[in-house]
Amino acid sequence: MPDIAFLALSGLVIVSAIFALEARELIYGAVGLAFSLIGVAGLFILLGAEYLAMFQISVYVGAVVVLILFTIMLVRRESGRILEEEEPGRLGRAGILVAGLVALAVAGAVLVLVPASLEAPEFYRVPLRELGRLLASSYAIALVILGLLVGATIVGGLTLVRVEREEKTSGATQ
Amino acid sequence: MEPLSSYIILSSALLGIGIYGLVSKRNAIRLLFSVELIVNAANINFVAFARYANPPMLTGWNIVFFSIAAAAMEATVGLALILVAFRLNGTIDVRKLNRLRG
Amino acid sequence: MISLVLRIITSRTFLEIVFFPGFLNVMLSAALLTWLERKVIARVQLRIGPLYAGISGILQPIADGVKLVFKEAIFPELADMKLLMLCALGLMMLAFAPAVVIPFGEGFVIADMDVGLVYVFAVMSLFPSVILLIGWGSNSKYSFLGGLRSLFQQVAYEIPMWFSVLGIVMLTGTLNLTKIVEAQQRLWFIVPQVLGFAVFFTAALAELERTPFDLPGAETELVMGWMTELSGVPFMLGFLAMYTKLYVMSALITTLFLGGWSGPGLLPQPVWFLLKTFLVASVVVVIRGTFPRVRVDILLRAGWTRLLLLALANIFVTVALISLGLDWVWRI
Amino acid sequence: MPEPTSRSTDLSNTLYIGTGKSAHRLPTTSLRKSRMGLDVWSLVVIFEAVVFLVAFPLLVFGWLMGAKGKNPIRDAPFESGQTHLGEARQRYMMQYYPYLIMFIVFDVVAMFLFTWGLAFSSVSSSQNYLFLIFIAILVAPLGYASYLAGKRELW
Repeated sequence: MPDIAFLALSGLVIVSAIFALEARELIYGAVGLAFSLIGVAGLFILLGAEYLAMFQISVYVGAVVVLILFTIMLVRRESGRILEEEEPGRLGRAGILVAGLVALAVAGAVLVLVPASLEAPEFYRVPLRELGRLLASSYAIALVILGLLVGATIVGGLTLVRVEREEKTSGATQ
Repeated sequence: MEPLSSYIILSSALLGIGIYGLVSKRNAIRLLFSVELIVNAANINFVAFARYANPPMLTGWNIVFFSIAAAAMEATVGLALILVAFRLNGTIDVRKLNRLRG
Repeated sequence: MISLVLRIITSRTFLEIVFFPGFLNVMLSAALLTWLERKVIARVQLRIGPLYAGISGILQPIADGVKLVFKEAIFPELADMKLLMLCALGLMMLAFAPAVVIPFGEGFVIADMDVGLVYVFAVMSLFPSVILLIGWGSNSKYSFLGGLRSLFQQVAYEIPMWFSVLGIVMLTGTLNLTKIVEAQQRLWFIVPQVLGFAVFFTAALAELERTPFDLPGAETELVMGWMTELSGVPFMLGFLAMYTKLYVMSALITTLFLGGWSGPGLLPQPVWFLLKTFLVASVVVVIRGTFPRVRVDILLRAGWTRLLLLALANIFVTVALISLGLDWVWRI
Repeated sequence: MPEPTSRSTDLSNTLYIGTGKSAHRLPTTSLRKSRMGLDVWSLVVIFEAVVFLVAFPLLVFGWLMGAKGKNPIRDAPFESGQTHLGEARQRYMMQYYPYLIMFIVFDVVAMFLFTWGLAFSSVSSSQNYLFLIFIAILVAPLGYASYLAGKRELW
């Protein structure tokens, strides 16, 4: 049973990741990305990290993908065609080559370095309370830094998107 | 229960796809997709290794917490940057965004 | 082989999934809610409402469904037909998904999961993107504007909603909805969490695109909002999805704040639960009959400032409650 | 009032037999057998499959039954009876972009706060104050954003 689930989820992740990069319309690409991220959340569930999977879905699929979709809808020419000037061919082949080499190298290195048989318990769910307790005690500094990051993101993002009155373009408002 | 190696192979494949996108795509939003895929490949590895330790380590999960949070912030600012670049230049093709002045 | 199929079909799990807490229950309740809404609104406006199909028109939803199935699905030119169909299907599946974790009675729950509450919110957070895609794919101004409004509205009210239930999570120390109901055996959460309840209910109205927050589907401005260009079966799925969402949201309010299945032992637990749920749903419907609509910028600003601040205040109230040592009431 | 469920780390769902107060719980091993060896997430998947198996044939059926054919007037986007003008997918509502940014940020914050809420009674009060300060810090950027979004013409 978990075998089927794992195979199906990994197939979903890989196929929709490729679709996200190769789909002609950028909107479809974003949908593909959403499915890929949902697949990753499914893998988290298989690994026993349910809360993390929910975190992944609500933050990535529920928030980041929405922002991506909205930005794609803003970043277009009036003609309705998505801005996309791909040139397949040399660059694509080079990309495949580089990516394959890197992936092989990483997989090989990790597989060689990791002991072949790890004794993992068959069933395991992350104890939720323990997660929160750790976050509040051992990771307190990380949490404070996260708070700073949050503040910086808000202020930075708002300042970036803000348009001064004189240089605002016709399409950008309303 | 899957062996750990299958998760590693999967995440390496995802990493490969992400790097392929980074190398060969020219649209800034697609580059952002690639970055997200790479981050997710790393997250899969974190969770898998945390799960396969005996006893399972919560550290891996906590790191993924912060990783997802940081990636979300990164995507937010990245998209805002793309929007500004589009507004100033009328394109989000990274080859054409080679002016350093606003 | 046949005996195996028979055993699966007659197993309790399968029956639960297909019939009572599962699919048919949710679908029929959503259909009943469409009838209830038309009837209640009609009474508010001194009309009679559906009358002819069945006793006082109770079979009207079924008649509507049959009609819509046989109608042609018209898609405007340049509209993305495949995307629209896929989104209608996805909307339906998303709307049904939270019903899995809601306990309709002691043991009447399909998946009693430990992260139930967060699961519901995670599923709910997927709605805006699907609706935005429908608005985009329709290639119609009304649809697109409706989709954008829906996106901003749901996004703005999701956060206060999450923050408003944090008090309950702090009091019970669990995200499991069954355990949250069990914690309310002595006192319902609407009493200590009245602020949270107010925020949650308001946010739920906005999430459901209900009056006074029905801007995405404002008939007088946007015809039908993002559903303008849907017709035939896709329209039926979208419409059913919205009413399913109403049902599920009412059930969630019942579970979280109104004690879930608990009630005097005169009636079975699921009956109590359904009674409370339909009561909440009819309050939502009556509100539609009485309130005017708000403006979009006021809506967004109110969501992000007033409601969020109220939700944060609720958290501090809960902290005070626990510091005073009053949380023994809800310890399981 | 039922007794607290044992917080088992493995399969943490419990099965109730009967509906009344006298319900007794089975240990997790027999639970798995009676649920046909399925855990909660498989049940979610099966439920969604049931929804799909009802909705998808309906779509196909409706597509088969409905009339087909092209008609430029009927296929035009609905604009209250007028001839449709211009592009449908224009760039509206740029004004509210900051709210989206706020949403992502607060989404993350909310999920962190849920873990804190779960652990609230089991961590010391000084660590709880850390989180309360964390919340309080976030009010300032929130105010900044709502101030900016209120000034319509700047966006």
